[in-house]
Amino acid sequence: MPAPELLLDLTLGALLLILAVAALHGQRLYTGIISFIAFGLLLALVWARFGAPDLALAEAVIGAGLTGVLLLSALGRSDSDSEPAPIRAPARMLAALLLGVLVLILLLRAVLPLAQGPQPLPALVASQLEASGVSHPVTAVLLNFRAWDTLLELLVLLLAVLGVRQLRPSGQPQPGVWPLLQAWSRVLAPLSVLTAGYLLWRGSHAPGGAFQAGALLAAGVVMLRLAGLLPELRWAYWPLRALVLIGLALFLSIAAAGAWLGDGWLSYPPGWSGPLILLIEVAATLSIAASLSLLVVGERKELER
Amino acid sequence: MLAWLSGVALVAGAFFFIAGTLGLLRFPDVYSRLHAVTKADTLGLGLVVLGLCLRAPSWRAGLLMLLVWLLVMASSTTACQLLARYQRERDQLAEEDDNASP
Amino acid sequence: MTLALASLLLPLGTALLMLALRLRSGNWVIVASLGSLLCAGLALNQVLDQGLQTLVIGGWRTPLGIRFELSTLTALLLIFTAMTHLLVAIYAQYSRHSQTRDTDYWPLSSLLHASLAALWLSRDLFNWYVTLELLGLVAVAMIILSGPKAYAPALRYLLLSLAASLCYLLGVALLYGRYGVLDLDLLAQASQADHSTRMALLLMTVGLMLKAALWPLHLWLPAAHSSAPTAVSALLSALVVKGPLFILWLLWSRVAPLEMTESAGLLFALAGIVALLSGGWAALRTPLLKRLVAYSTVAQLGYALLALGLLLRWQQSELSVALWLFVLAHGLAKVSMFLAAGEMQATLGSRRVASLKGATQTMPVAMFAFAVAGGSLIGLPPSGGFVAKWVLLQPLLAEPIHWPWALGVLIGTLASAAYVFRVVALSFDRAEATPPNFNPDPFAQWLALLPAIAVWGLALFSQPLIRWLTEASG
Amino acid sequence: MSGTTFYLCLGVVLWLLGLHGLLRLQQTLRRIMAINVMGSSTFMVMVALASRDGHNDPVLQALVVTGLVVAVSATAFALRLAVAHQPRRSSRQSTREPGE
Repeated sequence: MPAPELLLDLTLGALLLILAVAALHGQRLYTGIISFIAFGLLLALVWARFGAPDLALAEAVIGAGLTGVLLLSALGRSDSDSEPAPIRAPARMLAALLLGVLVLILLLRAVLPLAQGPQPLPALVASQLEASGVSHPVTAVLLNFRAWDTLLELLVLLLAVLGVRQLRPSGQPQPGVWPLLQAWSRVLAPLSVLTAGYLLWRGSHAPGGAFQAGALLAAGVVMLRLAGLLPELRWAYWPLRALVLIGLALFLSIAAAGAWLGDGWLSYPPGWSGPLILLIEVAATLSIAASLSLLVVGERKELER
Repeated sequence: MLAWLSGVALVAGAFFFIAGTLGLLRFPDVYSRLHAVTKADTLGLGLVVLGLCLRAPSWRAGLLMLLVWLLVMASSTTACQLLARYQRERDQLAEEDDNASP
Repeated sequence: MTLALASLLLPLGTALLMLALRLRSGNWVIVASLGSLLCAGLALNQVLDQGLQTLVIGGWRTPLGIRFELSTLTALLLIFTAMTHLLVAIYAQYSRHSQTRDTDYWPLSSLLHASLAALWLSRDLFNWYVTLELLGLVAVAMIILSGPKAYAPALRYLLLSLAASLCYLLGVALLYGRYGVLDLDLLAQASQADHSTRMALLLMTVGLMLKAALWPLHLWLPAAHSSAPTAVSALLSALVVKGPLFILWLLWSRVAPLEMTESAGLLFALAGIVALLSGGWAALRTPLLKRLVAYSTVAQLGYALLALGLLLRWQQSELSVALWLFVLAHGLAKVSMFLAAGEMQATLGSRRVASLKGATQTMPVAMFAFAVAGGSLIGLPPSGGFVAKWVLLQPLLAEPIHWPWALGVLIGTLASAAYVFRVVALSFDRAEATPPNFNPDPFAQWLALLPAIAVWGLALFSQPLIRWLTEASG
Repeated sequence: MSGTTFYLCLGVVLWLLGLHGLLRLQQTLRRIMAINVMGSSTFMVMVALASRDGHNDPVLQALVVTGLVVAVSATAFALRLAVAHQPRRSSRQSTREPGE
């Protein structure tokens, strides 16, 4: 292993540790949240360093972007910035430390042998990639080999939206809108649509895909909404509901059609897998974008039943 | 020669980044912190992009980096202005409170 | 297999349809549950005819794809899930006191149904992680239907459930790193007793025990289950905690290497006994009715844990029959108890146990349902609970060395008898009966009685049931 | 020490840090962040495992993408629930109200 890479790893690792400690134990909650966002960004760097650009993209949009926005808005709406002082009994701290070290040793003993282990799946994926209809292996796993996971994942997203819908309103007034923000979001929103489309299209043969594209679109929608350029996102508005549900509905109908008319549950007819996967991805992108936007900027007033 | 130039630009960029971060940590109030962060970081990023452009394998990569720089510059300007305005509103509210309470 | 899939798809499709068209009538869910029940019954029939069935999703064989497996046990669990949903849906639609009117209860309960069906069918470790998350999210969303007072327990439940999922996920990652596969059967063939496997199983067990509220990780359950609307409490106690238990059972009885099961079995069995005692004690002491029923869930899960522990310790497959009989009997009895408790609580206008004074007079049917279901929890013959306990006790009584375990079961029985009789005895005190706030709703009370009768009917049905379960675990 | 081993260890350490935070911290937002740190470190272990012996394992990377979506949905729900759970206004808000 060449030295510069090790140096990079060590620096990244140290920074991640410091930021995680700062996020959890920093003096002020605000500082903690900012550290957490920086933690997410660095994590994206780590994924990129590991040659996982799909993850790096997703992490940067989600970990640093959407989660950060949610955390900050939660901070703005919540009560206090100060932490109730935790109990610092020395005996307890010592016991916790000992226990922590013990668990750490056990975990390390379990994890370290894994640096060499059997890996039958990558070769298998590579050999079946031809038949999957896409040429990017991660997309092939997500939407063909393990498509059932992805279908359920869309269901998880839908459930989160439904869960948020049950909450009573917290009555936060919309902050004032400034012209500069409006002007800048007018520039950024089309850019986010363009980039999302590019990511989606690219997903079939290179890193990118439905989730990253959807998250990016959602970021655009959230910004437009905050700038006051979009009307309230109401659940009662049927196109919005349709957008939230379309990914799941399309995925399910293709799966069911396969089960009753074709070769089996979730199997695509031969030769059709490429176009079908693209179709599912487009629908999923729209659903993910709509759901994430609802999760972030959906007030109860907007989610009126 | 080109490698030297790009090295100098990269080092200078890193220097401005560090200076900006120090300012963020050490300056007393929000306005001066914003000032430090946005100005120094924009300049720092510009220098880093310049340094990398000089090393870029193709025109396309260099152009993309320039685009990134432009985008970051514009959004950091917007963000800075939003933060400053928000802080001013808060300050005004606090002043009103101070006037009202005694 | 197609039938089992239909049993999964019907509620899922109904939920999507209801969300898209904003339908508010529970009749849709009742029809869907009925259809799903029918499909699950036919699926059971098919399994009995043709034996175990598997489906590789998308046509990709197992290390690459995900596998569904339909065994007799899976089919029974599908039937059980659909039946419970049907009963609770009828209650929620037609009871005057159901707090779920004009809410998103209907799509959510259908999604719960679908998530459970997906969990029962799947045999893939990572897919289970996603279904576990689904269960956790849908449970929390349903708890907060009862309004802001439920937010605190719901939030606590959500955070613990997330942490538990991450424990489980780390365990999955370790197993994948060690063996390179995610399918249950492939892991079962490959697994060896080394550090990585041990730690992975430990992490997954902690996560699953937290999600299934098995002692000592049960502390979130009473508050969360008792603050939910009545229909939701019934579903949560009867079904949701059983999902992680199913995974735990499969993991330990199939994947765990023999060297590890013996000591782990002892720990599970001891935890089961402690759960019986501490849950029973807490149920005896609590002043609130629904909390009493929730604590009784903690105690009754102790039986399942005990059966699992002894199964692992002695490698006797009859004990897994006992485990699943307990789960089925407890599920039905708990639906009945929660519905009866909710009905009495709403009619008498108080959440306290003390308000049940004289309930045999004011609400005889609901009280009868409570007592009948309680009888099954205690294990009075000839109820489903009795059959389960009988199957559990047989190997315990066979050899004198095992008698201490039988003593544990006996003490647990006494504890459950104590808390059931605490309620029943109070309700016979007709001297100063608590006057009801409203007219009692007779139909809802009869509905609450229905699962209680079903659990006693389970005993009549016990012979084929035991045979099928033996086939499934053999 | 190779990169994989390093990040495996780092992931385990971060996971414990998150767990400790979850058990010890009081504020809801901090606990949610602690859970997210746990999640990220689990993903780190998975990604480190994915890049053993030089080549990338697309299955593990796909699992992490799915896990990330699940984690973000749950986090968003938890954050909204946390906000709804404590609806009292900050001091700034309460000083504004009398003036209106």
